[in-house]
Amino acid sequence: MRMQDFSRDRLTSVSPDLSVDIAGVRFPNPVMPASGAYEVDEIHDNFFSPSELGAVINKTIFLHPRPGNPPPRIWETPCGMLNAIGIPSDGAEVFIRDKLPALRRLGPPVVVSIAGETMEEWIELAERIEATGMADLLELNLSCPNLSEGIPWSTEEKTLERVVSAVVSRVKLPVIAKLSPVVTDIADMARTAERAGAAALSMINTYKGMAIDIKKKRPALGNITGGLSGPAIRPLAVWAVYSAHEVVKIPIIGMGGIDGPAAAIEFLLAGASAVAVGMYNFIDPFTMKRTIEGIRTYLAEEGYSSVREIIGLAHVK
Amino acid sequence: MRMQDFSRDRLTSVSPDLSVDIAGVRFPNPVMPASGAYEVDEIHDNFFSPSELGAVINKTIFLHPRPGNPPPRIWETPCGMLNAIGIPSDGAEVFIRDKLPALRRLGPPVVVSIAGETMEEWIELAERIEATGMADLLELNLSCPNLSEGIPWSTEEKTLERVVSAVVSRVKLPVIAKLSPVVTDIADMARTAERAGAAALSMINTYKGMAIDIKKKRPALGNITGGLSGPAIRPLAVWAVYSAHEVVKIPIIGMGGIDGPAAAIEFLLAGASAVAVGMYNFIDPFTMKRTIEGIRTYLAEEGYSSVREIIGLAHVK
Amino acid sequence: MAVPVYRKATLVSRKESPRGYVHLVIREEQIARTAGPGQFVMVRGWHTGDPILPRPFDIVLADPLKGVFRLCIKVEGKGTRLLSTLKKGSSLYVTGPLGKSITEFDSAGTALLVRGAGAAAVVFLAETLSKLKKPVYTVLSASTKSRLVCRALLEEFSNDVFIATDDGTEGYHGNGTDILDQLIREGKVDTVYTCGSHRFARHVKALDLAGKVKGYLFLEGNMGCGMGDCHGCAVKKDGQDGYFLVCMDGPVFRSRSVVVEP
Amino acid sequence: MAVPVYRKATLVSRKESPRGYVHLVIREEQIARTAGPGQFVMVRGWHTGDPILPRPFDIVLADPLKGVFRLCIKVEGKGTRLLSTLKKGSSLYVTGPLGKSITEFDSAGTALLVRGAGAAAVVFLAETLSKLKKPVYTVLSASTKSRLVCRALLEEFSNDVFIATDDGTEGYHGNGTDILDQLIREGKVDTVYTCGSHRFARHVKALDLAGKVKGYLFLEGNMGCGMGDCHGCAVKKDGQDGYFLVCMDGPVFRSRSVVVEP
Ligand SMILES: Cc1cc2nc3c(=O)[nH]c(=O)nc-3n(C[C@H](O)[C@H](O)[C@H](O)COP(=O)(O)OP(=O)(O)OC[C@H]3O[C@@H](n4cnc5c(N)ncnc54)[C@H](O)[C@@H]3O)c2cc1C
Ligand SMILES: Cc1cc2nc3c(=O)[nH]c(=O)nc-3n(C[C@H](O)[C@H](O)[C@H](O)COP(=O)(O)OP(=O)(O)OC[C@H]3O[C@@H](n4cnc5c(N)ncnc54)[C@H](O)[C@@H]3O)c2cc1C
Ligand SMILES: Cc1cc2nc3c(=O)[nH]c(=O)nc-3n(C[C@H](O)[C@H](O)[C@H](O)COP(=O)(O)O)c2cc1C
Ligand SMILES: Cc1cc2nc3c(=O)[nH]c(=O)nc-3n(C[C@H](O)[C@H](O)[C@H](O)COP(=O)(O)O)c2cc1C
Ligand code: FES
Ligand code: FES
Repeated sequence: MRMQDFSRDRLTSVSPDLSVDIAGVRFPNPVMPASGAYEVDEIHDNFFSPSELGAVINKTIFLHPRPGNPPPRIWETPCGMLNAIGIPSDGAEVFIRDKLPALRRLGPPVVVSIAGETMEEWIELAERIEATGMADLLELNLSCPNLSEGIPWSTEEKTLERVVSAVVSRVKLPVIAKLSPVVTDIADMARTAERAGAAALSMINTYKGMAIDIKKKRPALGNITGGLSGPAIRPLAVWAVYSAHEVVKIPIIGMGGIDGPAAAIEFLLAGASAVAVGMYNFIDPFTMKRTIEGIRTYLAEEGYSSVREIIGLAHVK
Repeated sequence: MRMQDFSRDRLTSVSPDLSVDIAGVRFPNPVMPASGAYEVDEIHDNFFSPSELGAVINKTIFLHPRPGNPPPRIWETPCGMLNAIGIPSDGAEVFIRDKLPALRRLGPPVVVSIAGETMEEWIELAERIEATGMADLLELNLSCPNLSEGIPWSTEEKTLERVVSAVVSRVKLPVIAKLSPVVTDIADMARTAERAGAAALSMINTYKGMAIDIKKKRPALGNITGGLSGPAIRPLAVWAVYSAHEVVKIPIIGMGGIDGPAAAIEFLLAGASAVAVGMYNFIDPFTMKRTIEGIRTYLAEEGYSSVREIIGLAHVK
Repeated sequence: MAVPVYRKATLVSRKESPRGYVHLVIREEQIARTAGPGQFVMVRGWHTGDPILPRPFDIVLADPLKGVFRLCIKVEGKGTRLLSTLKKGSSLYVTGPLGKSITEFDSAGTALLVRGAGAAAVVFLAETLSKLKKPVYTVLSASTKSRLVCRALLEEFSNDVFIATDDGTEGYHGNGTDILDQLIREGKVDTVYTCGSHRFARHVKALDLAGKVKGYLFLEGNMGCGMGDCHGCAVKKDGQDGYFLVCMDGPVFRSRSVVVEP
Repeated sequence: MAVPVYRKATLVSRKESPRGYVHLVIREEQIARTAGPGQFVMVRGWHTGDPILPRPFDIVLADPLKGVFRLCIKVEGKGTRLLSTLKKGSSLYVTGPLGKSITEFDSAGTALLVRGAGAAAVVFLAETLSKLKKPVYTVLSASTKSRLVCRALLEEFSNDVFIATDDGTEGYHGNGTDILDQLIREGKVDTVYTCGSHRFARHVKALDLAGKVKGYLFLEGNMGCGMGDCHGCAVKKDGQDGYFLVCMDGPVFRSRSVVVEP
């Protein structure tokens, strides 16, 4: 009897700690949705409660309402999909009034994803979100490949530095810079964002790609090009995180093709402090829950007492 | 009777012409192997004859022998694979003596893929290949991501311009520049290569990526990073070709994830004048043959008399 | 509203009819119990790969007692080809019921104008209307006699089924819209649902705008998720800026509210 | 040399034994007719996706008359799990026979030192030797009695099978290499083939270098193609620079010619 009690105690004591620290904010576990790929509503609440997540996040909002792109907006590709949604947005006012309070009430830290079309918009939007007092972190989507306004903000070092430091200088909220992988060396961009004052990085947004409908002999997407996401891009995203981890000290939220615990663990070992699930939410709405549970099992089986012990462990010194 | 003869005539006359012109060299059809992913030997000859191909090509050779990278050299990823072969090479002498004559005897145009570790090597190797009189085209592999010597030659405009123009000024053979996609905007690189005198482009080589073996908690490849190929990258490669086709006049050989006729047709519609099959040769050794036949069927069904009619057709003007 | 579930379900039977269309009967009790007319499911009969996304299909009929529902799938590309080769007893992943269920049944007479796989979309509605003893007139169109889909089911639940074939191999030799117009002229129908043909959709919308009927369209669109996550399934609003999402705001739309593609 | 074919083949039977190992009998006449001991096939039981690459497996036995060959697959990861769930009658794509067939059989006595799935690699060789009336001594090792693989087949073709288990549940309680050393001391064997354990490989290589036996290793390696295209399956040469390719130069290597990983 005593033996059994003893072993039960031990089992309890080794149940691993999943919490991580992102820029001073404690995430109860390292798994969150990627912006734009998970809605918080009654439907999703019925699968599992979003309060079980490491953090919650909105689909990127702009200051002013936007309709998004004409269809077709998505197209399946091998182990991935292209999207050219174009970020339809209700604008800041509606978001702050209707959506943000609902996110706030869930429990996990709230990351608010924003994007500006001009430098002034970035600043105004950041300030307005901060003023609500309902956000824990601000994510700057510097990397959407579907905007007709030109190349993403984070594909050019000077522009990246300018927008990050402008926002950082105006708000006290920790700022996450979400980077585009469509660059020659993303580690340079990670370093630039850190230098400009970003408190964390989200890596990566989608890769620019396209498909052609060979029946119609035209680009498959209404917007011609789109962003590639899904398991297809995982090896590229893991490398992006790994290479950034070598040069920055700020925490990284890793994403790109995570479809379950094994993929999430790859990112953690590569140096991500947390991970986000995008496209795979569409395929299996339980992906994030499975991922949290699977990370816990992996840590227990491999004898770790905290997920923090495996962050960056794959780096060859 | 006459009616029948007549219709047979018509059928014959609409059997589509598959030949294309790459820098003044006639390819009997637009399908060739990608460098490093198909060997010409008795084994392969037994599947189908390499003389049926649009062109043949060797695995990139260097001037001097090289052993290649330590294993593991390959790792499977979703709809793709990473490789860090490191281009083992017998060196120019053995290649010219043993392998090149065998390629030459097959019939289709011979593309010789070369790479240099220094500017001098590029030039010496190009001159030695030209001197054999057995090559129709020279492909410069400016883009291998697995060399420890530094970043690929084609990820920096000045370097790319320097090496292409140096080779072009020394040889009469038409030069194909094989570009790396690991850049912010590959269309810039395509333009640079054209300006430097390249007679054609091969697009694209593999994307830099990595995987982590979560059992060993270490990078899965001996070389840490590798190049991603396979259907996973196809949407990125199609975009690369499409965007280059908008800015250059020289022909493009398109590749990246071609697994059969539909994928090949995507590249042709995007602006490639020929296509190359890499990784999929490993999975289905008949891929190139299936692709040639499938392109012919598509053209016939869609009512085209030559494959040249569909090159670049998807461009929205 | 019935909240959707995501479940591993079992294929209990499959049948091809006509050629190129497979009817799958799937056991998943909760979906069978809660589905309503107009709703759909997302189905995946493969693991991650190529194809990777689930595919949307209308629920043809649901049997809450037996715990099964039926799909009718036209074999088109990769995904439907794989689904069509599944054997009895196979597992598939299903999410549903999705989309808004049709809840207004107060029409005096309803016409269902359908073609091809579009016929699958309206069977559930026909059944519901027939249970409510509401008159249902179906115009079932196809290129030729052997391509008529869900004919027996529609005959079971409709007061009348009018066949129209492009080649005249059965029924009216010509356009199904002619029959619809005739039904309207006869005063039999004040409400029309259509699915499966852009031409039909344009025609119904014109009737709707002209105030001759209440017109409804079953819309499609490339879907990633079927539940509002991806914003992929956009359809342009008519008369105002912006887009509806087919999966959340539809899949059935009042015809005058949306832009019908040419 | 037999030139390999790439074919769609049929699974004619499957059996699990012991737990975690499936034996597949596959009908493909040309491979069955031309395969030799030491050769392998690349197998794919899925379409493009995840997994995508074919997987290499040794040919356990080939029956040229019946046109079938047998594999014994340890269920490890994605690919082997999918292969293990294939039902009788399923199609799979096979390329083979691949690699070099063993052609020297002039040893006075041959020992086969194997563990786990490694046992599958040597059955064909044991059969060949037994047909040639050459003495074969098999040392079959496992962690425990219930994990012994291909036991009945090896008993059929060996003069003697010695069992060694780590936990002593059957046979010798300890290391299989002890039994091998004993066989050598007794002068029964001058040639050793080993597969399935790095420890065994190191031991055999040491014996080979010491001039006590001719040692041979069945090597593995991450394979993309199995036929020399990808250069993925490299194994370091011993005593000279560079690499062999397991698929073209092997999979069976003289132990002294290659570097055995620690
Ligand atoms: C709400 C809804 C209900 C539907 N109900 C039915 C039904 O009951 N019976 C039926 O046969 N078909 C129905 N469809 C259409 C069906 O979903 C498509 O035919 C199917 O997705 C094609 O898949 P595929 O892999 O065979 O084709 P592919 O062309 O290989 O598919 C490639 C990609 O394009 C998308 N796609 C291609 N065509 C369509 C299309 N017409 N609609 C949406 N996505 C498409 C696929 O989702 C996939 O991502 C419905 C569609 C929607 C949106
Ligand atoms: C010549 C040869 C003969 C073999 N014969 C047999 C046999 O008869 N029976 C048997 O059970 N196994 C055999 N193996 C090992 C077998 O090929 C691997 O266990 C199998 O590929 C694992 O696939 P998976 O998808 O289950 O594992 P995963 O770990 O999911 O595979 C992931 C990737 O790693 C590669 N990989 C992983 N482990 C190995 C490995 N040990 N060897 C090669 N590639 C690997 C796979 O090819 C794949 O690309 C042989 C290997 C070789 C090279
Ligand atoms: C349909 C879709 C919509 C997206 N919308 C946004 C967005 O609004 N803001 C943003 O920062 N990223 C957006 N992304 C990118 C994802 O957040 C994520 O960075 C990317 O998809 C890679 O992750 P995945 O492979 O898991 O999908 C979107 C991705 C998809 C597939
Ligand atoms: C195993 C392997 C080896 C390769 N070796 C070379 C090489 O030697 N030279 C070269 O230019 N490209 C090499 N490549 C790149 C291919 O030629 C091709 O550009 C790339 O793989 C994309 O095509 P795919 O997706 O069809 O494989 C190699 C690719 C693979 C997978
Ligand atoms: S299908 Fe994803 S939002 Fe409608
Ligand atoms: S497996 Fe490709 S070369 Fe050996």
